[in-house]
Amino acid sequence: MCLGFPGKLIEMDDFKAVVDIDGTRREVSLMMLPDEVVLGDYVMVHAGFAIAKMDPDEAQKTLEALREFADLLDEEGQL
Amino acid sequence: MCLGFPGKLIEMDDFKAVVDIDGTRREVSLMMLPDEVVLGDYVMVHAGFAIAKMDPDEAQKTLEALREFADLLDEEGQL
Amino acid sequence: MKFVKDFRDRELAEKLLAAISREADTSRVYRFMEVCGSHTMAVSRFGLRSLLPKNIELVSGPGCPVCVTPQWEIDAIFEIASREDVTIVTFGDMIRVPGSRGESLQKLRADGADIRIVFSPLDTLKIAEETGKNTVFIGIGFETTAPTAAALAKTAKELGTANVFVAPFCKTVPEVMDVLLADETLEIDGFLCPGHVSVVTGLDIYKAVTAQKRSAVVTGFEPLDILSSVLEMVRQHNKGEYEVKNFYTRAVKNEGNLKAQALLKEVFYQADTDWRGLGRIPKSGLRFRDEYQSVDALAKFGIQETGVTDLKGCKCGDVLKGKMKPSACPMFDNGCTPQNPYGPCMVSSEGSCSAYYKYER
Amino acid sequence: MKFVKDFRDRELAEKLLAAISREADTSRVYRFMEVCGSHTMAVSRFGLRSLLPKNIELVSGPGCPVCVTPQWEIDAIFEIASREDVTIVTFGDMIRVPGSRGESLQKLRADGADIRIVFSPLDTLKIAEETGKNTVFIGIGFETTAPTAAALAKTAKELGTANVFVAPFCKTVPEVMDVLLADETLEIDGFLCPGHVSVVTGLDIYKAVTAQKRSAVVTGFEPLDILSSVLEMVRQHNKGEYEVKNFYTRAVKNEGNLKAQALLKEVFYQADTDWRGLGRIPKSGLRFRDEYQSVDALAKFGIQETGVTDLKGCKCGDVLKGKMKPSACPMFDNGCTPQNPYGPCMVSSEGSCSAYYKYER
Amino acid sequence: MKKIGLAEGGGGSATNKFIKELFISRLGNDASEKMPDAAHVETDGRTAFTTDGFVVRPEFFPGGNIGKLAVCGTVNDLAVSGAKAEYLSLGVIIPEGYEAERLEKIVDAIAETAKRAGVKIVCGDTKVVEKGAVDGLFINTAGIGRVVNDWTVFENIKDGDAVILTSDMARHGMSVLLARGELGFEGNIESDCAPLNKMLEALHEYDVHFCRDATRGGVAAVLNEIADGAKKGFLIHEADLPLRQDVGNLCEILGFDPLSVANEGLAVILVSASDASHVIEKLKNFEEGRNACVVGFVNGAGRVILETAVGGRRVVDMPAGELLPRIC
Amino acid sequence: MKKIGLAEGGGGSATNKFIKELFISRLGNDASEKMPDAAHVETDGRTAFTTDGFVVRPEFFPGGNIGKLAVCGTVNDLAVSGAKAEYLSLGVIIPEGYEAERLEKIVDAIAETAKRAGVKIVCGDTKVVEKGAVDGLFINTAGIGRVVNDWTVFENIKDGDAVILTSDMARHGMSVLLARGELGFEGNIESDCAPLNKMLEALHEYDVHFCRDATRGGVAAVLNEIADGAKKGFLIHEADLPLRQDVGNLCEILGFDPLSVANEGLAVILVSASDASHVIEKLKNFEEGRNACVVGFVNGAGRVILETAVGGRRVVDMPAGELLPRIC
Ligand code: SF4
Ligand code: SF4
Ligand SMILES: [Mg+2]
Ligand SMILES: [Mg+2]
Ligand SMILES: [Mg+2]
Ligand SMILES: [Mg+2]
Ligand SMILES: [Mg+2]
Ligand SMILES: [Mg+2]
Ligand SMILES: [Mg+2]
Ligand SMILES: [Mg+2]
Ligand SMILES: [Mg+2]
Ligand SMILES: [Mg+2]
Repeated sequence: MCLGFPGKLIEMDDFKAVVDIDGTRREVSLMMLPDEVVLGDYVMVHAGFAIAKMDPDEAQKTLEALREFADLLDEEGQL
Repeated sequence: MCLGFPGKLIEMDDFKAVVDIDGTRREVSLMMLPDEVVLGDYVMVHAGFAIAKMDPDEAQKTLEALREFADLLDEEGQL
Repeated sequence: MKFVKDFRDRELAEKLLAAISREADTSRVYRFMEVCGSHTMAVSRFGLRSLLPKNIELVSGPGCPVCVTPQWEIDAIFEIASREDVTIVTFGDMIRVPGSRGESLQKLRADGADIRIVFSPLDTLKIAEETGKNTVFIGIGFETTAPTAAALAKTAKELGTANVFVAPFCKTVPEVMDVLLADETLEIDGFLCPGHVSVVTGLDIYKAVTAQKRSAVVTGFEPLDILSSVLEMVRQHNKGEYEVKNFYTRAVKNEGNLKAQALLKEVFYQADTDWRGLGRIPKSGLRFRDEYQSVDALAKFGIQETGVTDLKGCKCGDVLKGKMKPSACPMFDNGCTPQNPYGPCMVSSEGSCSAYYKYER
Repeated sequence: MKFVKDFRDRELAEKLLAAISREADTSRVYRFMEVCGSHTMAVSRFGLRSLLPKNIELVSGPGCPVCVTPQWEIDAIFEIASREDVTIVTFGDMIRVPGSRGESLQKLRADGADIRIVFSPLDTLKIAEETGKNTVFIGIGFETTAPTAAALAKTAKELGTANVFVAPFCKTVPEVMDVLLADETLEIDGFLCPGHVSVVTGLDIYKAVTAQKRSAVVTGFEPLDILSSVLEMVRQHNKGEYEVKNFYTRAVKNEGNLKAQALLKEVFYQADTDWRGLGRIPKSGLRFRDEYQSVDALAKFGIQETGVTDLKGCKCGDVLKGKMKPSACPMFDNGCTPQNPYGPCMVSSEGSCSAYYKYER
Repeated sequence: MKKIGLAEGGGGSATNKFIKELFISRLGNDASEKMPDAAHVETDGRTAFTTDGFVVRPEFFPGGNIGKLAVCGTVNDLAVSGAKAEYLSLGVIIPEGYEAERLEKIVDAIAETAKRAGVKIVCGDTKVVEKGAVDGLFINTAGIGRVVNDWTVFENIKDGDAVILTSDMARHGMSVLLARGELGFEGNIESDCAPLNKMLEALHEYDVHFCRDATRGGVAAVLNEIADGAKKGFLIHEADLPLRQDVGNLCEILGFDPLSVANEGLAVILVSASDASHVIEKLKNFEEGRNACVVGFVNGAGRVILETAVGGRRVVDMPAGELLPRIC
Repeated sequence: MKKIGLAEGGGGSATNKFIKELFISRLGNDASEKMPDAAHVETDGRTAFTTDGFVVRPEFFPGGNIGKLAVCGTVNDLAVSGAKAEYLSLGVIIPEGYEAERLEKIVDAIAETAKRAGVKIVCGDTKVVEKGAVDGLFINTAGIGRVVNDWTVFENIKDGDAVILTSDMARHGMSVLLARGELGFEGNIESDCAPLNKMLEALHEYDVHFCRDATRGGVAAVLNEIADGAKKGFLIHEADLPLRQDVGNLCEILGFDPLSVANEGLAVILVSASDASHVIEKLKNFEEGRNACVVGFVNGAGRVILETAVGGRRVVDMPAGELLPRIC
């Protein structure tokens, strides 16, 4: 449906930005991005548009939940 | 100045003709040709135009004159 | 890639799989649908199907835009592409899609049609300027991609560019989900809901699912996203409690992307449209509002809707509804292969049939 | 070829040569000019110079159209050729002619200019129809070729073709002969008069020659034509009796080709024009009459006569007047070769310098 | 700015001058200097013979150009077949109007790469074609060399053989994709384009069962060709696949499988599992082999199976043709 | 009407299928069937190696097509160098959208000509390039063969050596010119395109001093190359030059010197005057040599001199490049 990738904002004006993905760069349009962003933020890019600001805290929370769940499994000795 | 070649008329209408040169053919324009011609006649072709009807009698006369002249030289023993 | 690598952790994946195995009731079958083709691709690419217990079936849904685009729209694209004065701009996905007479953009290009593959719809503007020809962007996709086509249309209109057009063939997810849910023969227990569509739409559109006692988990495209979502769905079913969950909070907000939603509303209206295999679905397609006539490829090239005339023998409809596995189609690997696709599900590399062919055959 | 083969008879040629040797007065030098470049080529190609007695010199005259076209006309052609919307149609002869900055149609073509080589000016019409671009035929030549350019102009005008133009750079023989004859330093005893120009003009134009006690023999391009004409000129000089002779009666009539003459008059008027090396010669060029403005490339592209600015160091002027042998030019084979011509006499393969380079060096 | 014209292709003095000044002066050697119709060289016993055409656009890309590629491609085809690359032919098709300086740079790269590979370019041909007939340079090279061992025999492949990749994957294809600029990405990916012959010649002390370079179609194509030809299967481990992070990311963004992307300095080598570590050690002595590693093993089945990073399994199929960037 | 697409060049299954079905099935032999990176063939001692690119337009012309030409050109270059032509490589560059049937005809011609010449096509390469990158097919062949004698040594040429042309001149160039149709002429001139190797191999019993085929630039180019390389001169007799009447006429009409027009089945052979008649006799045993004749002799001067039909003498210079039809 929609391939996307998280790119780091490394250049920006009001309408467009350049994102970096570990050394590869592309211009993206910001016209559809609802969130405030600053250089260094990550955005989800689809078809040349930033469609969402990526939320590192949420990513962290999700991962931590997974890890806690795994630890729980370990403790329960269920693996 | 002006390369030309004698081509034999093998097809013809009022404006253009096809000439044959020992098996090679080309369309030529007749719009500049002042002479009456029939199929089988030879025309001098320059840049795609028939510019003159070739006169076989004159060619013959010229050659005969040359040959007579040569015979004369032979007779005179001057060669 | 940041936000990606961590979600491919093998150890965590194995633990999730163990939990799924343990929690799944071996006396029953769980059938979950990946609504989104990119989920189908991810499942295949990471070999997740081979890891899941046999009684958990993942079936591919209607989320490959190329797959659900009806034949007449595809033929219309080819007709436009065949015009001398036209440049077609498209995503790579469309290149091999076969038309009703075996043609494709790939073949038309070989015949001389001017066809450009882009990463972004906005790239159309530069191409149009360079060629000076009528430049037609093929707008396919769902709510994630549709705003990017809308953005192109809006920009072209504002710039007053005279030679940029958009073919408005985008579709919307809620309406097709409604159709699936309305089908009483549909045996789907839950839906892996499309992460990037949800970035735009938000979560409300999935309420109808849980109302029907089916699970709905919005999630990302990495193994941990998918596996944790499967586990969640197994649990919901085991408990008999259904709730829309957002497992992709790093990207998806509850309300979605309001700016993108507004853009869609500004440029498009919801029209009844045809879906390959699913028929005509009310209000399921995005067509240009009157104000956008000047960039509408349908208006420019006088394209008439000719209705659904699907490919004979192709079981895409059943495949898309999750009623049939691709390998059960009589043409699968037998007149229909990724190299020589007969039906569109075999064309897009995320099409159900293609994914099955490549990774599961 | 009929009308050709017989005139290459080796035995007869040898007899003519013997007669020339015998009749030529060894105490004096006979200098005859081939007015026509095709005569120069024929002399070279058949190696006739190597067969004639040393005291009979054949010098090349102004009859290579490429050679006498002034620099500004050549530069004007290149300027037109460099335009994006133009196709240049030309005889092969023009392709290597160097401009004042070293460019040539060959180089412009390599840079992307659309340049077509044709056998007939009329071929321009088909090319213009195919490309749709402004299609400019480069009209160079003398009275033989000028009517063919006139025919193209007339046909294009009558057809109402909007994109066919002719650059009117043709020249006329009588006027340049007058200039040569008026030069008191000119040491030419007789003229081999151009056979095919004479087909059009007839014989009257050579009266001025014999009036000056120089011989004038109109002749063809085969060895026997040329050798018999040389013999005739030797004889006229030995006798001191000068008379215009037609040794090309198989093609040339006394009055010439009246139809072609009429065509020339209808389309062109005689204008003062510039000759490379010879300067401006009154009424020596053919420019379009007002009725032909619509096909006149000079009008279409606003070409201005910029006057004679000849190539520094090139002795073409003296070569053309028969005052200097090509090999006497300091640049000959020293910065000027057929592969890399500096002056135009080296460009056309019938140019005096090129012919010398290829066959006599 | 000097440009090549049709005269340079006409077969006369302009052609000879052009060939002598632009090519022979850079590539010349005893066999080619007098421009004979055919070069005469010394060979002995079995000879390897191969050819490839090079049409890459753009002609210059990070890590190389079409000239370097033309030497590497043919040298590598000789080397992976088990031969010592010795002599190359060079055919160049040039559009009228091509910049001489650009051509010189390409011929310089050819000369430099041939020198690095230790091969001689002993015969050649140039054709200049009319403007519009072609959009740039095409190069063909053919090569001959002495067969040391035959590494092309499917029958030598045994179950349990280790699969070695001599380099990380997909750099050439992604470098050229970036250089084309069409998709709007910029990056720092250099092609892996390199002559592998010196490195591969060092392996003749081992019992190499099979070798092939993974060019068009990538590693996936080579493995499938072998599976098809040898009626064998492979189990490959995704976690072991050498792949630079930026290269892998770009593949992912565009929806490419890096296994299907072209390389120009990567050979797939099959050796017995017991020889694998020695071979790897040897490969790592060479700059071109510093990322060499074992990525999997031959097994009896007829398919190429990938164990993914999370432990799942999937089929790696023969790439179907042109790689198409996906968005959906 | 089937057309070739980019997928056929992508290096995956479509490419393999295309190569197997269109090429290998027509050209196949032991060395090529398994499509190894390089073919391994038997050679012995000195080997001749040559390459040529073929870009002729139109691709089909009376007497042949680009495929036939591609085999003849390389086979002849091997043969005139004094070698026995044995193996050929085949590189084809195909524009996207090319008609499969047309390609099949060309490959059929390649197969047929290779068979006639007794050579094997043991390795090949195809590239499909984007529509618009090229206006038709380009072919490259390289060839190897066993050196029997070295006929490329300028030093072997002696004053007094007879100059033999194995065929009448200028047919290929004029045939293609007619086939292009651009100048509006029609005619019945067939290219002389033919493999000369069988005929030339029969000459190894004689002491051939030098041999070269007169392709681009014609006989004039070859004689001037020899004059230049050997520091010798030639006296050639126009009256003895083999030239078909229609070919000669067309040259004359367009202002070409037939000595400068391309041939594809004509070799220039230098032998001692005493061997000349035997060599001619041998050549006349072959269809391709039925018009063979002595046209002149080597002398000490450094130029190529033509004695014209009327007994005059002129220099035959190196052709300057592209042949341009003249009108004036
Ligand atoms: S296998 Fe092919 S024909 Fe069958 S459903 Fe899939 S796409 Fe349609
Ligand atoms: S040799 Fe060259 S520079 Fe000298 S007169 Fe002739 S054309 Fe001019
Ligand atoms: Mg999505
Ligand atoms: Mg004349
Ligand atoms: Mg040769
Ligand atoms: Mg190869
Ligand atoms: Mg290769
Ligand atoms: Mg060659
Ligand atoms: Mg290879
Ligand atoms: Mg060769
Ligand atoms: Mg050759
Ligand atoms: Mg190859």
